Amino acid sequence: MKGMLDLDLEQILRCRKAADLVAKSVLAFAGERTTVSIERATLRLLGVEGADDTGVPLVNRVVEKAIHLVPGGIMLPFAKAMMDTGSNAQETALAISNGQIELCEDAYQSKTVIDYADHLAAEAVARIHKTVSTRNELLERLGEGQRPLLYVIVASGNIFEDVVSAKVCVDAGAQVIAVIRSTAQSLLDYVPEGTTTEGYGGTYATQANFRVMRQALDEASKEAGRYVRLCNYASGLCMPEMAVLGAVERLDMMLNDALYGILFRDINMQRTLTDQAFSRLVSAAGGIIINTGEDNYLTTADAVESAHTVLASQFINEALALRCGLKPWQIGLGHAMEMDPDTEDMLVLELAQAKMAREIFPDCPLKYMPPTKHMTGDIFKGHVQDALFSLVSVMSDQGIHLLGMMTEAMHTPHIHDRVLALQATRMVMGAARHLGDEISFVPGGRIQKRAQEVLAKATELICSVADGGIFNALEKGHFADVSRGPESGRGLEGVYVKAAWYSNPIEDLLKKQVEWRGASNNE
Amino acid sequence: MKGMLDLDLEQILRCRKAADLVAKSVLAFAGERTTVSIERATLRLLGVEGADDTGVPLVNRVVEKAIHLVPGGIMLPFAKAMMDTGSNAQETALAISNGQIELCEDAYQSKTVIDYADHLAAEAVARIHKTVSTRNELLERLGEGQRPLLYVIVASGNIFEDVVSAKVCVDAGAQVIAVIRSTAQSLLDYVPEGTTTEGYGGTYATQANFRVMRQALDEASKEAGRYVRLCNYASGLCMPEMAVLGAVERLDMMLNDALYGILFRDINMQRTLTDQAFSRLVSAAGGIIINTGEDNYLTTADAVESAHTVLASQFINEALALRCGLKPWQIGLGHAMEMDPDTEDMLVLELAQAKMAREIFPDCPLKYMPPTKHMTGDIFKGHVQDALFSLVSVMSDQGIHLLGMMTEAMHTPHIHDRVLALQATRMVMGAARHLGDEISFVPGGRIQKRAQEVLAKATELICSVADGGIFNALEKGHFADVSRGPESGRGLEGVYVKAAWYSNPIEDLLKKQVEWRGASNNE
Amino acid sequence: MNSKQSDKAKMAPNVDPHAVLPYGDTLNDGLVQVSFSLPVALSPEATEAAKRTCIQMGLKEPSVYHQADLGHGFSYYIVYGKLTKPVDFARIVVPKLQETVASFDEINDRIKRKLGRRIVVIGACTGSDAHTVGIDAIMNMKGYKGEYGLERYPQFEAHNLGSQVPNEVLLRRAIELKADAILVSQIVTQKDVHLSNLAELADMLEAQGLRERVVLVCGGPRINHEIALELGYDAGFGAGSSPTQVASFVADEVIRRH
Amino acid sequence: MNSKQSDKAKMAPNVDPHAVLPYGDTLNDGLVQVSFSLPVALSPEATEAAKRTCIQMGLKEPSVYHQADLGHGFSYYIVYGKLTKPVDFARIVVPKLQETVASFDEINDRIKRKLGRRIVVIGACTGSDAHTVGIDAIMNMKGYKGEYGLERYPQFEAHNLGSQVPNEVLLRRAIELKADAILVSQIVTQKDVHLSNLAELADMLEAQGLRERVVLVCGGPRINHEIALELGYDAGFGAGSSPTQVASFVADEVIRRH
Ligand code: B12
Ligand code: B12
Ligand SMILES: Cc1ncc(COP(=O)(O)O)c(C=O)c1O
Ligand SMILES: Cc1ncc(COP(=O)(O)O)c(C=O)c1O
Repeated sequence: MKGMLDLDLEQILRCRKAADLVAKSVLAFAGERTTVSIERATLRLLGVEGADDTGVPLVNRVVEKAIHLVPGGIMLPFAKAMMDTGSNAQETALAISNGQIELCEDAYQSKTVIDYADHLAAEAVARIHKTVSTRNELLERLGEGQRPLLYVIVASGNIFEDVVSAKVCVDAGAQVIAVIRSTAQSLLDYVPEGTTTEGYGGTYATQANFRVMRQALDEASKEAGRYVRLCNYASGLCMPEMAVLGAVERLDMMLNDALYGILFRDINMQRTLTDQAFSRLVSAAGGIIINTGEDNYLTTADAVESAHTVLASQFINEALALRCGLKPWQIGLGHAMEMDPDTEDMLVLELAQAKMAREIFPDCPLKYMPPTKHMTGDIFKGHVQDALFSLVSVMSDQGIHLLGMMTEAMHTPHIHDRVLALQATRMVMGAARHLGDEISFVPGGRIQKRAQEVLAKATELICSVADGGIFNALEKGHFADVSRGPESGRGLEGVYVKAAWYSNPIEDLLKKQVEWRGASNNE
Repeated sequence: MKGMLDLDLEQILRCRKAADLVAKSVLAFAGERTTVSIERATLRLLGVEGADDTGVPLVNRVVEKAIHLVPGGIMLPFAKAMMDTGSNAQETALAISNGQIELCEDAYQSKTVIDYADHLAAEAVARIHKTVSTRNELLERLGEGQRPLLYVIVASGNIFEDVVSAKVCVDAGAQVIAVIRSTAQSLLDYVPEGTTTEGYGGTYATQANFRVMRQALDEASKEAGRYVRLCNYASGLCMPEMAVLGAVERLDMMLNDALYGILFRDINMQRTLTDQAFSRLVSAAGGIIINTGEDNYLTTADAVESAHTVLASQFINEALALRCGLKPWQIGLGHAMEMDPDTEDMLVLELAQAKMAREIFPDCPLKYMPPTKHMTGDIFKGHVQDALFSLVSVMSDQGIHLLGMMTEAMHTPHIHDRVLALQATRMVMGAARHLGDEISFVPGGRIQKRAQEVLAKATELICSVADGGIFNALEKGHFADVSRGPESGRGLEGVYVKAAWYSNPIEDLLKKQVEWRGASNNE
Repeated sequence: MNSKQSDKAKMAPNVDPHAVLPYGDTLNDGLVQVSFSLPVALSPEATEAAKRTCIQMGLKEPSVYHQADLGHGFSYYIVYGKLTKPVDFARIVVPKLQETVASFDEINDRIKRKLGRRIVVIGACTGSDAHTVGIDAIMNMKGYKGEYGLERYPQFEAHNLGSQVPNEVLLRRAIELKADAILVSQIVTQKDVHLSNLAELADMLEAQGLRERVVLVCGGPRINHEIALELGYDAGFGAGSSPTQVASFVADEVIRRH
Repeated sequence: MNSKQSDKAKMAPNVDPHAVLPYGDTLNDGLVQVSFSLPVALSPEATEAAKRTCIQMGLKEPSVYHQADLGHGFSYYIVYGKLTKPVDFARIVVPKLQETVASFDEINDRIKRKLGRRIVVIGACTGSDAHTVGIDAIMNMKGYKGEYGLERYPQFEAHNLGSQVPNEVLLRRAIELKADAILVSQIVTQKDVHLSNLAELADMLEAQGLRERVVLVCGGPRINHEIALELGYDAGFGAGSSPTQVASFVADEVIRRH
């Protein structure tokens, strides 16, 4: 179908093919590796929780103690230990952590261990499935309201204050609550434990905090008569573990994008691309919508000049997601309205781009991000910038709408900042509900031309990435005007090339259940 | 040319014909009458200024003393007195006011008096022409910036504070400064004198205040490098005098609409329709843009249901203006965005209507009024309502844009309220500068249908007004949901049926100079 | 003005009712947003003056997040700061209309039963005020937000004099009509013109010896019950008031006095 | 943040420099806009509490123009009131960077002439802060708002370590490179984390005995020169700072110390 923008369908096809090549080689690379976090995530899937008395999570203790076993995968040795001691995963992990037992290599060849591990894998996967069916029931029963889903963040640092804020937001119409993480958490190579009441620029993501907020939102959902989604981050050095915690604690949405970590957190690309493959597999099974981070590129690069880098990256993220088994409805590709609002015809250009993303990825929800970079201390101006954003969003039929805050340039939002934002957004979206249906774009005009131009430049870029490979593209600074080398950044020490006998039955089972198309390098 | 809205051109023609019938009969009615204010205005055109020691304006004193001469017109007797005493208009008025001389009836037949009066008339008209050419020179030299003209009000009650505010506004981009009048002024049957520093909800309109502000804006124009227009009100019981003061003090724009006075100030319709004919004649000669008040209807009537009453009234005001000699570029027809912002598709409906007005009156500047009725104490919400208004305005190519204030529901604006409004408006208009050019409306869609429906209802209404006459329509409450009888309201006592010998040489001369089509009842 | 009113008792978790402070994102953080202009041009000293202005207001650590020169010797500021002086919420007592708002039918019924005749009500927007939408909302047939106005009540004889009615005229008509209640609307409030207008009417009524007999009610966006009492009125109705609220009060009060 | 700065002297007509008050539409009306939430549900008492909160701030006649229940025991208010306590503007003195901002060419020229060698500058966004846009604006080739960054200056040897740099690493590299100046960026300010980060670096430098030798500069949207001095820095640059401002200061200061 020819869309409103008269885009070149052949070009789009070319982009998809190139992106798929990129994704294939990334997944081939990842398939040959595992990471400490993937192994810890596997333990978490088996049910290991909590920390020792020094605050170090048990899963970290276990993996540290058995670091030599990482290339072969932790699961079989761990399963063997469980069998041997007749204890459950938690007890086993404790025992290992205490030094009471040690994991050993001889598990890999044992048929009984493998069978037992398969059984544990089935249980783990069943646990994920249970959250999926709970969510589906709730969604069925309650619905979740009109699109775009209104998404707001809470971030006081204190999970209990966050709960209060979240409930206030739900009353005001929020459909997704995201708990932003504390500034440094993505660089931690462990997941903190317990509920937390202190954070900087966000609240720590912990399993306990997930539970607290999930329960609060379930209550709020009931009161509001609509299912409210919970969002957090499967990113940073613990990306795979976060994905697991999300899946088991019934989070509904997770920001998940290795490219973001590479470019904006200086996380090593080998590490996080490997982690991401596992994470997306888990999220695919968990029915989680992932959100990617292309929107962020426009905070460091110019939004007018670099619009095509966002599109190119979306193609790549789409391909990576599809190959990991995510369905299009689970792929919330990030984009953003980040042009200087004083740019003449800013709204014309943004509308073109937003509509373009919509036409190119018709089955993805798309996560549309509000102005951030050009927000200032002038809250009145900012509130209008956000209103224009809401307008473009509803006119271009976005799926997930992250609410802009007039106080963006100052602080993580105050309680009424969110309410005012929700009220304004709902007003604008209501007022313009069918505006998008009532207009068409002048053929060959500024809007069509802008979209066509961005697509053309994206095609060029993505073909060059397909040629040179993603590592090369990242080194060249093609995205976000940031350059990163394959050996640079944090976490490389946690990457291991898999041994020939590497085994991870949970991963294998998950791959069977979703349409995984990543492992094979000779497709 | 078929517009974007696919309006029925035949219907528009029918409206124009009906409106012209209405206008013709109004002007025939007015042509048979004069009012105390018309006579006072005539004296002002002769150069009479100032007040006596009790504060009563000289022109009022003169007309009171010679009230028996009003049916014949004050000018010939006054001219005779000038001739007899050999003094100028001001001295003559003083002498009359002091009781030193009395005006008498024998002037009407005197050829010398008539000749002298014609000479005085020529001088008076020349005075008006001089302001016109000064304005034209300034406009030529400085320009006045992009359309829509950004129009803001000042209204502190104190003309000197208003000057400060006005200059701040000009810095922030204002192109028109309107000084709002104190609450009760329109009900005064005289024009206060001198500069004023106290007012309620506005600043008194006085000749001295006009001068102070005109001078301030001339300075500001020079600094800004663009001509800044000054606006005030030719309305209320002194409508004709205000029009004269506007013309001689080089105001550029005046709110002028008898219907407004009738409906919202309870001014008698016979009085103000008669006054209006004279006022528009003066404004036509003075190169003044008049603004009409249909926008106000939507503050008392529902904006969705009564949109057609605005359109019907615009047709009538257009016809009345054209017949009084105003050129289309001088006719700022009022309309407004007054729907409840929480109405679904409010923006769709408003865009339809704004565009409709634009297509139907392509050569009139149109005065577009911001949300007022549904503004609340929530300044953040209000700021967004105003932003949507700016968007519709620029998308639909309006001519005069009255800035909405976030504090509309509270107070006449504070100094920064206007600056914030100007900044937001300029941002929105810049961002959407060519948006209107880039879209077309879906044939048969909500936008086209809304415009067509409003036009159809307006056609019906205006045809019924043409049948029954305007007095009847006003009595029936067709406009603004307000009903007024022909004998009710203030100021009827100041209306006089003209005697057969009525004479007003200035009026006659002005009529010759503009394309006046009002007097003749047998056209 | 959102008038969804919850009961006084309800508070956020862990609040000390004797020491309530503004809330930003953490209990007792005291965060407040402030904006204003200063009549001085923007300069580092002006920014400092803006901060000190906030310190005068008892705000700790004022952050000037936005500042702009407005030209001609003015500058504008948006500041956030932390208020440290709490309010003793538990001790606040507010005079309230005691009415229980009855429905259209209940009110008519009550008047019929307890008074046995129609209540004569006269209303106007007084002085030079021409804002009739408010008084119309309360009195006109079509009413407001889905509720009928007093004219539609069979048990009210309602006279709406409209706008710009001098106090003298209102009083004269009230006497002529033997009004049980006078409803006054005042919308324009600049320089507190509404207060003097309202006070004048109350005085005139008193002077006529009618104050006891006539229920005197005022309304408008800047009116509240407390102000009304201070001005010598029996009740005051603010923004968002509804016809039934007014009808309930007037009916009960007229009945009470008979 | 509009940084059009006029000179201190400029004032609106008739202002008393010893008693400056906020300006709404009339000199000395003292009008201020305030908004905040209270951790109590909306009720007449809560509205009264909002008023009293404003009275605590020294605002006369606070008008609550908007109030909304936020649910869960919170309510929100928009209030206008009149401040009566003026600020003595004439007596305000603000510490300022004494630099006269020179141009790209002037600065290079000055360094060449007066120092005779390149100035080594090292910059980073420290701690867990990953916001590089600010430091990049000052240091990177492409610069900011049309001005080149330090890397483009032939007379600067600029090293930008990027984001999330621990203070230890920054200090170590500064010693290795014999840096003349250290530029630190801090953007995340929640719970005042920037202040402790910056203070720590100053202390470490002092402990190393390098404080005299190295010009220490910080920047970020919540930094200003005054805060920087308090923290033991030589200069602080706030929102909207430009590369030439920084280059000017650093060049002059390094030259001065040699
Ligand atoms: C509509 C309107 C007009 C219309 C009025 C039409 C009409 N026939 O009423 C027109 C266009 C004519 C107009 C003109 C002017 N207006 Co006007 N207008 C408004 C506006 C936009 C809405 C008012 C309204 O209708 N509200 C809706 C009604 C339902 O609410 P309400 O009045 O509060 O009434 C409710 C309650 O208060 C209560 N209530 C009210 N009265 C009573 C009485 C009783 C007995 C009871 C029980 C209850 C009650 O119940 C009602 C229902 O809940 C306001 C701005 C705003 N958004 O508030 C400005 C506003 C009121 N106007 C204002 C001004 C200054 C003027 C002018 C003086 C401007 C000028 N200089 O020309 C003129 C002159 C009017 C005059 N002589 O009084 C200012 C007043 C500033 C101030 N605080 O003093 C305002 C606030 C706008 C502004 N920011 O400048 N206006
Ligand atoms: C861009 C951005 C990001 C980007 C950063 C990309 C990058 N590589 O820099 C991304 C998307 C990665 C990001 C992430 C986060 N961000 Co951020 N981000 C912003 C944003 C939108 C703009 C900042 C910016 O680039 N400004 C433009 C530059 C040019 O201005 P500047 O930094 O002030 O720099 C100027 C001056 O200050 C000065 N200057 C600055 N540094 C220096 C140094 C020296 C030596 C000198 C002389 C001068 C100088 O000169 C510069 C030029 O004039 C702001 C909101 C806003 N609009 O301000 C939020 C904001 C800073 N981020 C915030 C937060 C909380 C985060 C996160 C922690 C959120 C989370 N939990 O995930 C993360 C984590 C980041 C981390 N670990 O630090 C908060 C901080 C709240 C607070 N006050 O503490 C803000 C204010 C948003 C908000 N309201 O919540 N962010
Ligand atoms: C895709 C993506 N991942 C992660 C993050 C940040 O989270 P963290 O640094 O806590 O991983 C962001 C922030 O906006 C993001 O967009
Ligand atoms: C057309 C028109 N005339 C007059 C006025 C009000 O002015 P006054 O009552 O001072 O005549 C308005 C107010 O908005 C108006 O729209």
